[in-house]
Amino acid sequence: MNFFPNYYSIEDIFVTQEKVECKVNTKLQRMGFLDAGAEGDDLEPGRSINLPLWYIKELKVNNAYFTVSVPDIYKNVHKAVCEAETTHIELGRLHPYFYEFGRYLTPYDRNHVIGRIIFETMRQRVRHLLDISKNDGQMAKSELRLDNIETKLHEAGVRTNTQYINWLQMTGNKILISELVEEHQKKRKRDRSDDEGDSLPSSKRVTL
Amino acid sequence: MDPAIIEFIGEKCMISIIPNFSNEPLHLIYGSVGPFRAGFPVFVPLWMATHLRKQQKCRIVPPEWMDMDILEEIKEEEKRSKFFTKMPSEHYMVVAQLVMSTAPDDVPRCEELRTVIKDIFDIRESKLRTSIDAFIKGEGTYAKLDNLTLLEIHSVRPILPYSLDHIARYQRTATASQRDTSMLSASMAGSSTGPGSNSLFSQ
Amino acid sequence: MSRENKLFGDKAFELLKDLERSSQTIPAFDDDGVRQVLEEIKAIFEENVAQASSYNSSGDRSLWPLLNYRHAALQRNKRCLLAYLYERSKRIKALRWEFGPIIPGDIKQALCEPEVQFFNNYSKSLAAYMCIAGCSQGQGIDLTNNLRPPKSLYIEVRCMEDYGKFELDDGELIHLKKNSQHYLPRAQVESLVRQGILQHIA
Amino acid sequence: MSDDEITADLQAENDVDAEAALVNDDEEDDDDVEQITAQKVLEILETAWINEMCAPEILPNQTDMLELMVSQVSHMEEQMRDLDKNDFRAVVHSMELERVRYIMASYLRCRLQKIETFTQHILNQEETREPDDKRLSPEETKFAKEFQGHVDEYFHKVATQYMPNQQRGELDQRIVVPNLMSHVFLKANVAVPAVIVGVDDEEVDMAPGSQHIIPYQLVADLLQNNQAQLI
Repeated sequence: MNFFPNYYSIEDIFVTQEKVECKVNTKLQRMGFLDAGAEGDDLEPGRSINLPLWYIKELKVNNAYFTVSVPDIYKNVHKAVCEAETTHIELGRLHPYFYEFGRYLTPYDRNHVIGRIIFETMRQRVRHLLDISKNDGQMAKSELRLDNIETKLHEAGVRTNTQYINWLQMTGNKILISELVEEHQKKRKRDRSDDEGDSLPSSKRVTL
Repeated sequence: MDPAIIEFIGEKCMISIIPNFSNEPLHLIYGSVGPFRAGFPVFVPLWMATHLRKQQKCRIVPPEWMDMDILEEIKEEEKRSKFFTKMPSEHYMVVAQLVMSTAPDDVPRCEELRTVIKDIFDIRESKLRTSIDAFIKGEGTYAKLDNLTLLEIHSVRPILPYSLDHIARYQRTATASQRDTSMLSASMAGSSTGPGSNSLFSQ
Repeated sequence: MSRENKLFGDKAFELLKDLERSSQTIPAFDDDGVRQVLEEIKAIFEENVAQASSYNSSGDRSLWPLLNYRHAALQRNKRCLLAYLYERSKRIKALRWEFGPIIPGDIKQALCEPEVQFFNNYSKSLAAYMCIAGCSQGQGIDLTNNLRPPKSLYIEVRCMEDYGKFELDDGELIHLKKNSQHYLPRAQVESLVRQGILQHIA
Repeated sequence: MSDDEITADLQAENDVDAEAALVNDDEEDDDDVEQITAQKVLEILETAWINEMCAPEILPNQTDMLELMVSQVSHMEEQMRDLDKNDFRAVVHSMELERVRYIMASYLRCRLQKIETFTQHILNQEETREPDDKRLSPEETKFAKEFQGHVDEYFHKVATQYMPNQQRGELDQRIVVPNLMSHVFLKANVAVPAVIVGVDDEEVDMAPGSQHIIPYQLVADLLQNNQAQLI
């Protein structure tokens, strides 16, 4: 649960699947397949292409082949960060992995602002996260304005709050059916009613 | 950790009961309790008190602090103070919750008490969130949390420790890339609060 | 820019995405997907070996960036595939804790043969560990029980299905009939509640 | 057996405990025999349990304490056997035993979870440790090795045997390690002077009973010598 990506982290694999815009610096033989608009086998200098982060992160920052163009989303929140007005930003809409994506791009940012921006943004929004975790489930996802990391933190916070409320009402102490068993029972029930549904004429299925 | 575990830990607290039976002392692993003499108060662990009460083998004597005047005063003090005041019991919420739900008849003004205790918890919890905000904006990664009870600390778990982990992670990234040039650190909001705001958590 | 460009690793990523998206206990092992990823790994590797040897003999560095890219793609494929297996191994372990040593047939069908083997091995090691855990005298502690802090010795339960006879530690025989209610020792019926045969009502 | 006798037996048992009859069993020399009460054993286990739940890494095992407690529990069960199960004393003793069993089960589960998550890392570390400093119990070590074997076998059969050119470095890259810098809540048991609390070597004196949130690694050694505990 604690975020500390390792080799098998699905979260980190998702982040590194994201594409980054890069400028081709030099003719790259037989790499034309990376450019959908390429005419020949080779990748031509001056072209702009999208490359996955899992490749970019293996390259040296000053490699001779590609120049990484840092996306504008980070520059665009710069002002809000300086004014400490970040809680209203829909981070998730800017980028689903605003923080982690930014973290990977930090070394490529010649202005050295991205690292500072993600750091400051997180700092400014913890209060918001704590607050919205208190009113569980009442807000639509978009209203929460969260990126992926924040969503996970928020879900954990909501869980804490729900457990606390259940505890106050003394309803949290029962032994429960195991989650997997319950899911399995439901699925079996669903499968059974699906089978029955299939045997009915389609006109009757509407009412089911 | 979850409230049930915090309750379990809090159930070790000793509380006074008045049994309606007599018995020799019991030698529990955790220590001896008793002897029990009908009509005379005796201290037992909270888990035992609630059990005996459910079996109607005793009355529970609410701890001294479960009293409207005392709690009203605590509540006012908590509102006045910038810091967290020391609670009469490390597990005040657990004790109150268990005693009042198992033995409401043993507690005078039970409903009023319930409200004021909930108020105290809410005041402290919201103070905690405000302090966290100030502390995090003050660049802290370490803070003192004196006088907070386990259940109160739990209310910000796991968001607080996890957020701090993330912040530290991004701070490392930022510092690594920013060692030479800095375009905006001086103008960055929050950094001017400077260190030292972590003392907000206690005197 | 078109989405057609072939960047490698897409199939491997899809494996993982499908698994992550599934809320099911464990989705069927994607035999075909795994085979495709392994083939891609093999193809990349062989091409790289061929080109690397021509680079070695001619000293022509012009294919170096391509080799590099493909090497990264190969590593990416491995990572996605192993993460897929790792995540599945976690879910298989959860089956042991939640269903016990015998898993329902339809769930077992979702596992491939090495996974069934993994489940059995894990189950065996866990059982052996629990037998001796905490003491060398052979009275173990059942770690799949005592999951929640105990509140009372007895609990009120309702029976959810016709289970039949159930013998308590003291030899008393209980008849568990659908919708019947009982007051039973918590420690002895915890696993029946977890299995959904009994419901804890108070 | 009459109720009186059982009470007496339990009492006797505990009186002996109070005079410290539970003995640390890995010491041969009589002079080194460490004496400890059942109550103390339970306290140690309880602290170890909470520390284990809150710490990111696996902590030193408490096999000795567990063994003492398991035999204490079965001893008490034995003595209660003939007591009417609705007897007031039987009920209270059983309730306490259930609490003790829960602590032990939860504690061992928590360790097992860490062992399964960080298997290779933990095994590697154990190898560098002297016999007296091993963190895993022999049973845990056996389980860890078997578990690593099962995972490796599964991976091998399905995938890695078909993967060309596996390199040593790749295997190392796959080792899952805990984040020792993750933040934890800590309570000081005694006065601890000059604890480094930040990367910039800032120091703080911890007063007894004071509570803190701090990166685990900075206070890990305070747990080992019981100067502080996690909460």
